[in-house]
Amino acid sequence: MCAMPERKEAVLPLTGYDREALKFFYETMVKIRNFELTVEKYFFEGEIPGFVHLYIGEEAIATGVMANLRKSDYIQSTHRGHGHTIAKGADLKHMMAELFGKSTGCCKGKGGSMHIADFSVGMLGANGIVGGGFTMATGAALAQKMQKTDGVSVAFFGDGASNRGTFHEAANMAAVWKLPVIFLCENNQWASTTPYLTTTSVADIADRAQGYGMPGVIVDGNDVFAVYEAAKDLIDRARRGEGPCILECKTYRIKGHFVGDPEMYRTKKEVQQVLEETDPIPRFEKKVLDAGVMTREELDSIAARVNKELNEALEYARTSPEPEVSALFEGLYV
Amino acid sequence: MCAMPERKEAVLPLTGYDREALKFFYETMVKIRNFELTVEKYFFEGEIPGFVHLYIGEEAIATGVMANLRKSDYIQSTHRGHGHTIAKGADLKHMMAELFGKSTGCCKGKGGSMHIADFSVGMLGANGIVGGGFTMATGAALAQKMQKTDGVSVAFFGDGASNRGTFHEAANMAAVWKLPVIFLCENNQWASTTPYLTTTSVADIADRAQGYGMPGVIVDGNDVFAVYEAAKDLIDRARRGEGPCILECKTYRIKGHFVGDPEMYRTKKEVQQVLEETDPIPRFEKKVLDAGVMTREELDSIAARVNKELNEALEYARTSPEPEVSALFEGLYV
Amino acid sequence: MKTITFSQATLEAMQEEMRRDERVFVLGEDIVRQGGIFGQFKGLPDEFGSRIIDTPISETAIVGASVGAALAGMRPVADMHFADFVGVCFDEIYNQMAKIYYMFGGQKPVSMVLRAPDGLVNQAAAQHSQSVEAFFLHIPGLKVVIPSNPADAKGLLKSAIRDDNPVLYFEHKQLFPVKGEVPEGEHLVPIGKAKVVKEGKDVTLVSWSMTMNLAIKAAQTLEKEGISVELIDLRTVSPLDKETILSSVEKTSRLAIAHEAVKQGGVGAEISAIVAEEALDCLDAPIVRVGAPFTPVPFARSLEQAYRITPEKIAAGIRGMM
Amino acid sequence: MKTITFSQATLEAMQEEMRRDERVFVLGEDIVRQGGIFGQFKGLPDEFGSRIIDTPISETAIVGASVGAALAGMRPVADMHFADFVGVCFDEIYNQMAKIYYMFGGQKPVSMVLRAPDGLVNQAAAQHSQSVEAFFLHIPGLKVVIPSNPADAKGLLKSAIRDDNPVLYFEHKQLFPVKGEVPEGEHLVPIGKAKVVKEGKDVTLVSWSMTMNLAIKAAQTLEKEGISVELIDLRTVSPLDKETILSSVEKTSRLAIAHEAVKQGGVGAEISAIVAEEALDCLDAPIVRVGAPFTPVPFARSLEQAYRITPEKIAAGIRGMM
Ligand SMILES: Cc1ncc(C[n+]2csc(CCOP(=O)(O)OP(=O)(O)O)c2C)c(N)n1
Ligand SMILES: Cc1ncc(C[n+]2csc(CCOP(=O)(O)OP(=O)(O)O)c2C)c(N)n1
Ligand SMILES: [Mg+2]
Ligand SMILES: [Mg+2]
Repeated sequence: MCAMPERKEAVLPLTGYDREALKFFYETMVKIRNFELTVEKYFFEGEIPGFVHLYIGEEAIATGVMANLRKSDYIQSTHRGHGHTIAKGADLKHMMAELFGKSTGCCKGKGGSMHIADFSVGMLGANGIVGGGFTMATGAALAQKMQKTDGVSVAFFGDGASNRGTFHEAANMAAVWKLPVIFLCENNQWASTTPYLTTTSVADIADRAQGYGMPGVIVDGNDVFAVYEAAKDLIDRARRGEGPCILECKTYRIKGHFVGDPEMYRTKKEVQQVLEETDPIPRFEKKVLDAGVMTREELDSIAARVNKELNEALEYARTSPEPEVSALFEGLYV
Repeated sequence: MCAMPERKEAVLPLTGYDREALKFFYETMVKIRNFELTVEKYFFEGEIPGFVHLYIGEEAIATGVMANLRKSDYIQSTHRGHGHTIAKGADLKHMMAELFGKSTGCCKGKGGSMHIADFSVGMLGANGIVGGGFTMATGAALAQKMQKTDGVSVAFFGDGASNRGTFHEAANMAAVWKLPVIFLCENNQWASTTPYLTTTSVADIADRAQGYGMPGVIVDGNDVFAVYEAAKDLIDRARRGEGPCILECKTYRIKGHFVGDPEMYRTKKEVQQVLEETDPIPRFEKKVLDAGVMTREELDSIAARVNKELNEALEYARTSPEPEVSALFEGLYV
Repeated sequence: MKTITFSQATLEAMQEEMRRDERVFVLGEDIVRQGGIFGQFKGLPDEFGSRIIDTPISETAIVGASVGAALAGMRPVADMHFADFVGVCFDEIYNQMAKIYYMFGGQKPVSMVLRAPDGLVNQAAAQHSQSVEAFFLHIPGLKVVIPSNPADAKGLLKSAIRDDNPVLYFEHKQLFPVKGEVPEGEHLVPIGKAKVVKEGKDVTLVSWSMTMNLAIKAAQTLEKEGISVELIDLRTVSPLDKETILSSVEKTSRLAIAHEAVKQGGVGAEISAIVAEEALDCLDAPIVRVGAPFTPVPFARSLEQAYRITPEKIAAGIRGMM
Repeated sequence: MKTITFSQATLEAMQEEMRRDERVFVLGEDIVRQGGIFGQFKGLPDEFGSRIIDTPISETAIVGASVGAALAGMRPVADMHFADFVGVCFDEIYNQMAKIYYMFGGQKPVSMVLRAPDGLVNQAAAQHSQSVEAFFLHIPGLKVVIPSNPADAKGLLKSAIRDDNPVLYFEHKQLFPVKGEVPEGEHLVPIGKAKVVKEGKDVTLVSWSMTMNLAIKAAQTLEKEGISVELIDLRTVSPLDKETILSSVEKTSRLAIAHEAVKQGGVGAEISAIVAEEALDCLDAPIVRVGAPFTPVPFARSLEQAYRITPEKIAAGIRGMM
């Protein structure tokens, strides 16, 4: 049984961060936020179909984790996968086109939001099956180990997904084989309409790590610095061959479960309050401005650049053609 | 999160046990042992077909647990289910006939060893699917709770089965709903040909209880007194509505995984040594004789009675007819 | 008769059966606060309190626990959220729920219903759009029902809950808001009986679930062209009512089958094979199956449209037989 | 040619492919110390060391991890112990392994093989005796192969390992000890092609796996009675080689199909339906399917014997067509 690291919050002084990291944090979080707001708008306008789950409010997690990953590392995402895909470095144009169901999408319009994937940046897929990613990430990590790389795989999962049997099988297997996989819990307090404590037998999902002899660490998931630092330790540990872990990021699902959710199970006030107190983007801005490590102008110019990229992606998606009917019959087998 | 009971061994003085309990312990253990030896013999003689897994060496567990159960309580068994079935009070005649594939068997010859069941004594079935019983026992316990009885359900499982996802889903569900289910681990060190530590990420499976906020207790599974006492506490607790638990009984699989197993993965010596040191039946005999709570004559007369019953069962099984072919098409639907 | 939605019809069935038999209870995800992902359980918690239970995201345990509860004397109705998730609990359905009664020599039936919303809706794509009834046709011990309209939705659900055997109840997601007439008072539809929805003399068209409604449209088009279609709503996939189909084919001499699921290995294959085995002499034309192409369900509108069965595709299939 | 057992043939296939391609590795339960539950992996650990991996009893993770490893560039061969356990990992097969290539727009195929010993053996009863290939016929994206003899066992396994698509490989437990001739040197059997094992003119008999051997016996009996049987070994269940079957039926005008699985919803239904759709005019007799009755596999000898397909049952089915 390994020693359990302490539960984490950020400790590094902001001045200890290099400027590229700070820029990556802000740019990525704003990119995700504005991407999602755009998606929401075009969903309501009837241009984006299907079931769409937004990552709004949880941007610090994908950002803080992915800042530690290489392109060659792998991630397995969830049904709420846009943020992970963006942070892993996918091209917004092909992402947006996918959500619009266009032939230029990263999955040629065959996948859509719940099945977005970009293997070119190591993003091995969103998943319509909650808890479907645990075992696949474990397998990718097995491959990394067998191939003698120091690559890692990250399995993102929700508090709700933590109750799927796949979690247990993957965690045990990864622990026995000391695989470089990070089980990355985004505990956003809700599984669809259900508060997670009503269906989950432990308050801290990271506690389940003990049952596999692996470290379980908890961080404030709305603090990108805290996420970054905790993920860094655990990812470095995995790269050194010391095995898997659970990193639980505490956050909150700001938007409805899916776009269009009537949200009859909670009050607007509850959400508003959480948003005001914990929104990771203003928190980041305040911190870096207070610490004097970035300026308002810098932040604004990053946001402006992001919005330009986003507008181009939107334009690309909207003007791209739908797939030809012939594509239906193509690509079933190699 | 509940308080974790200490790890247990027997503490009650033997003089604290009533005579009926002592007799039940000995009679049940001997009955299982001799039943299994008979089954082994007739398997090798070609009269018992199918896949057969013997409970030899693990008798103290079923016995110590079942001494705390009522007929109306439920158990879910495993592929190694004869011992559980006997200890729960099933009729040996119908059991033996089932193993011989006769129409007078408790499953009319349709089940066999891996699918033996006797609902009349609350034995809800052996299972050819390792780990298949966790969720069903949880459901039976849900029924007991909804029916407002103080009944309990026991899910027997092996060290190997502890790595099935069903364990996790059932444990979480039972914990969230505080169901009266005992997850009863028979850690016999082996999962078929595989030493359990090579595929299981914790040395003590009871440690996994922490991930569900339930007690996890470990006992010497070859000491019927220790099993009885630990099970008593936990079963009483469940009856009081205080929820599920894991009880891990450490034991050893004396025989091959199935009858006919060439056992190329371990030495005869290793087995012999364990047997000499830990066989639950001689251990029981020595203890009660040393303590003067039973006499040699008593023990012998119990064994004689058991053997008589067993011979009758054997005779019954051997002389019973095979099912009529027409039975094939009967009993698919009510 | 009153006109209500399919969703309301299932709700009435639940209410009536839960009032009738207090062993009936409901478990599934997002039932209590949302009334089920499609609102099909709305209001039940108010009347039935703790008999309506929200579960963890643990489909394996949902089905396994339902089996266990049934063995212990309850009559669970489990909700599968989306039928696509049956893979997650397939062993529990296939090796436990379906086999326990037979394999244990008839000691106790597994009296439970597994409800599973299936089919295409809103471009939900590969993992939320599937029709999976064919898997269960091949599993002895299960009953499988699949209504196409509100009246049958109510009558079959009530029969399913009362049936002592395990029943899979597939409800098409597109049907939930569809309105139709439902008889007042006690209304039961027998499991195992197909229904001749409309008599005809030139061709027998067998369908079920949402596709039945497309088949009705196809038949209307064909009537105008002078082709008289006998329409059969299968209603129960297993046990399959071959008598009704065979006697229709004896009359019409032609058979077409339309279903939303992938054609290869679909229920249409079994129906076709039964007729090719037992009534080949009656046939004046090849047996036509209209089913989905052999691909996962694609996301893009253009592709999903090309993928899905339509009245036109059904009509075209039948025209080709005449 | 040399004569080896089916089990040895699969072993040779594994050795040759593992030497050829170091991305190939094996994972499953009880492989390292026992060489697989039927000894079919015996000796591999000596040569390939850490490329032969014992897993926990976690079929879901075995398949899921295989998919993930394939996506990360390996070529796993996973062992399912008993085919009956596919229910445990059905979602991983059905919603992940089968769909990933298509659903993600062709970014990366899932290059893996899932080996699953199936069928009746030693009165193993309801949960260890099943033939489950029909489920996978209905799942687009999978290839499904099912050899009936040592030569095909080797050739199909080698082809499966080299195939970039996910392949299910069903191997009948009764076949493992069966001996047969296997060509020396590189021997590949193409996936997707059925084989005319013996030409005949009165009736086409399609079968596969263990049952193929019973079909051969049935054909010998029938020949003596003057009925000339064309025997087709399906070899691949999906994609199904309908051309070979259709052209045989065009010649013989009669079709029978024999398989060990439950008849209702079995692969026989699809074959029958294809012929009833595309070659009805050729048929001079009803299409006969010989498959297991609609019950779980019973344990008792008398019942299992009544349950199982035999050469006599196949012959009787064909006599009834003439
Ligand atoms: C196996 C499975 N069960 C149920 C669902 C339906 N479903 C989709 S998302 C969701 C809630 C997931 O909650 P969580 O894991 O906490 O992720 P979050 O949505 O909060 O990000 C549910 C129940 C599903 N898609 N797959
Ligand atoms: C789902 C499933 N996987 C694998 C098997 C094959 N199998 C039967 S028993 C067994 C070992 C079980 O080990 P354990 O749970 O420790 O029980 P024990 O046999 O030691 O009593 C295995 C792998 C099975 N029957 N079911
Ligand atoms: Mg959540
Ligand atoms: Mg064991």
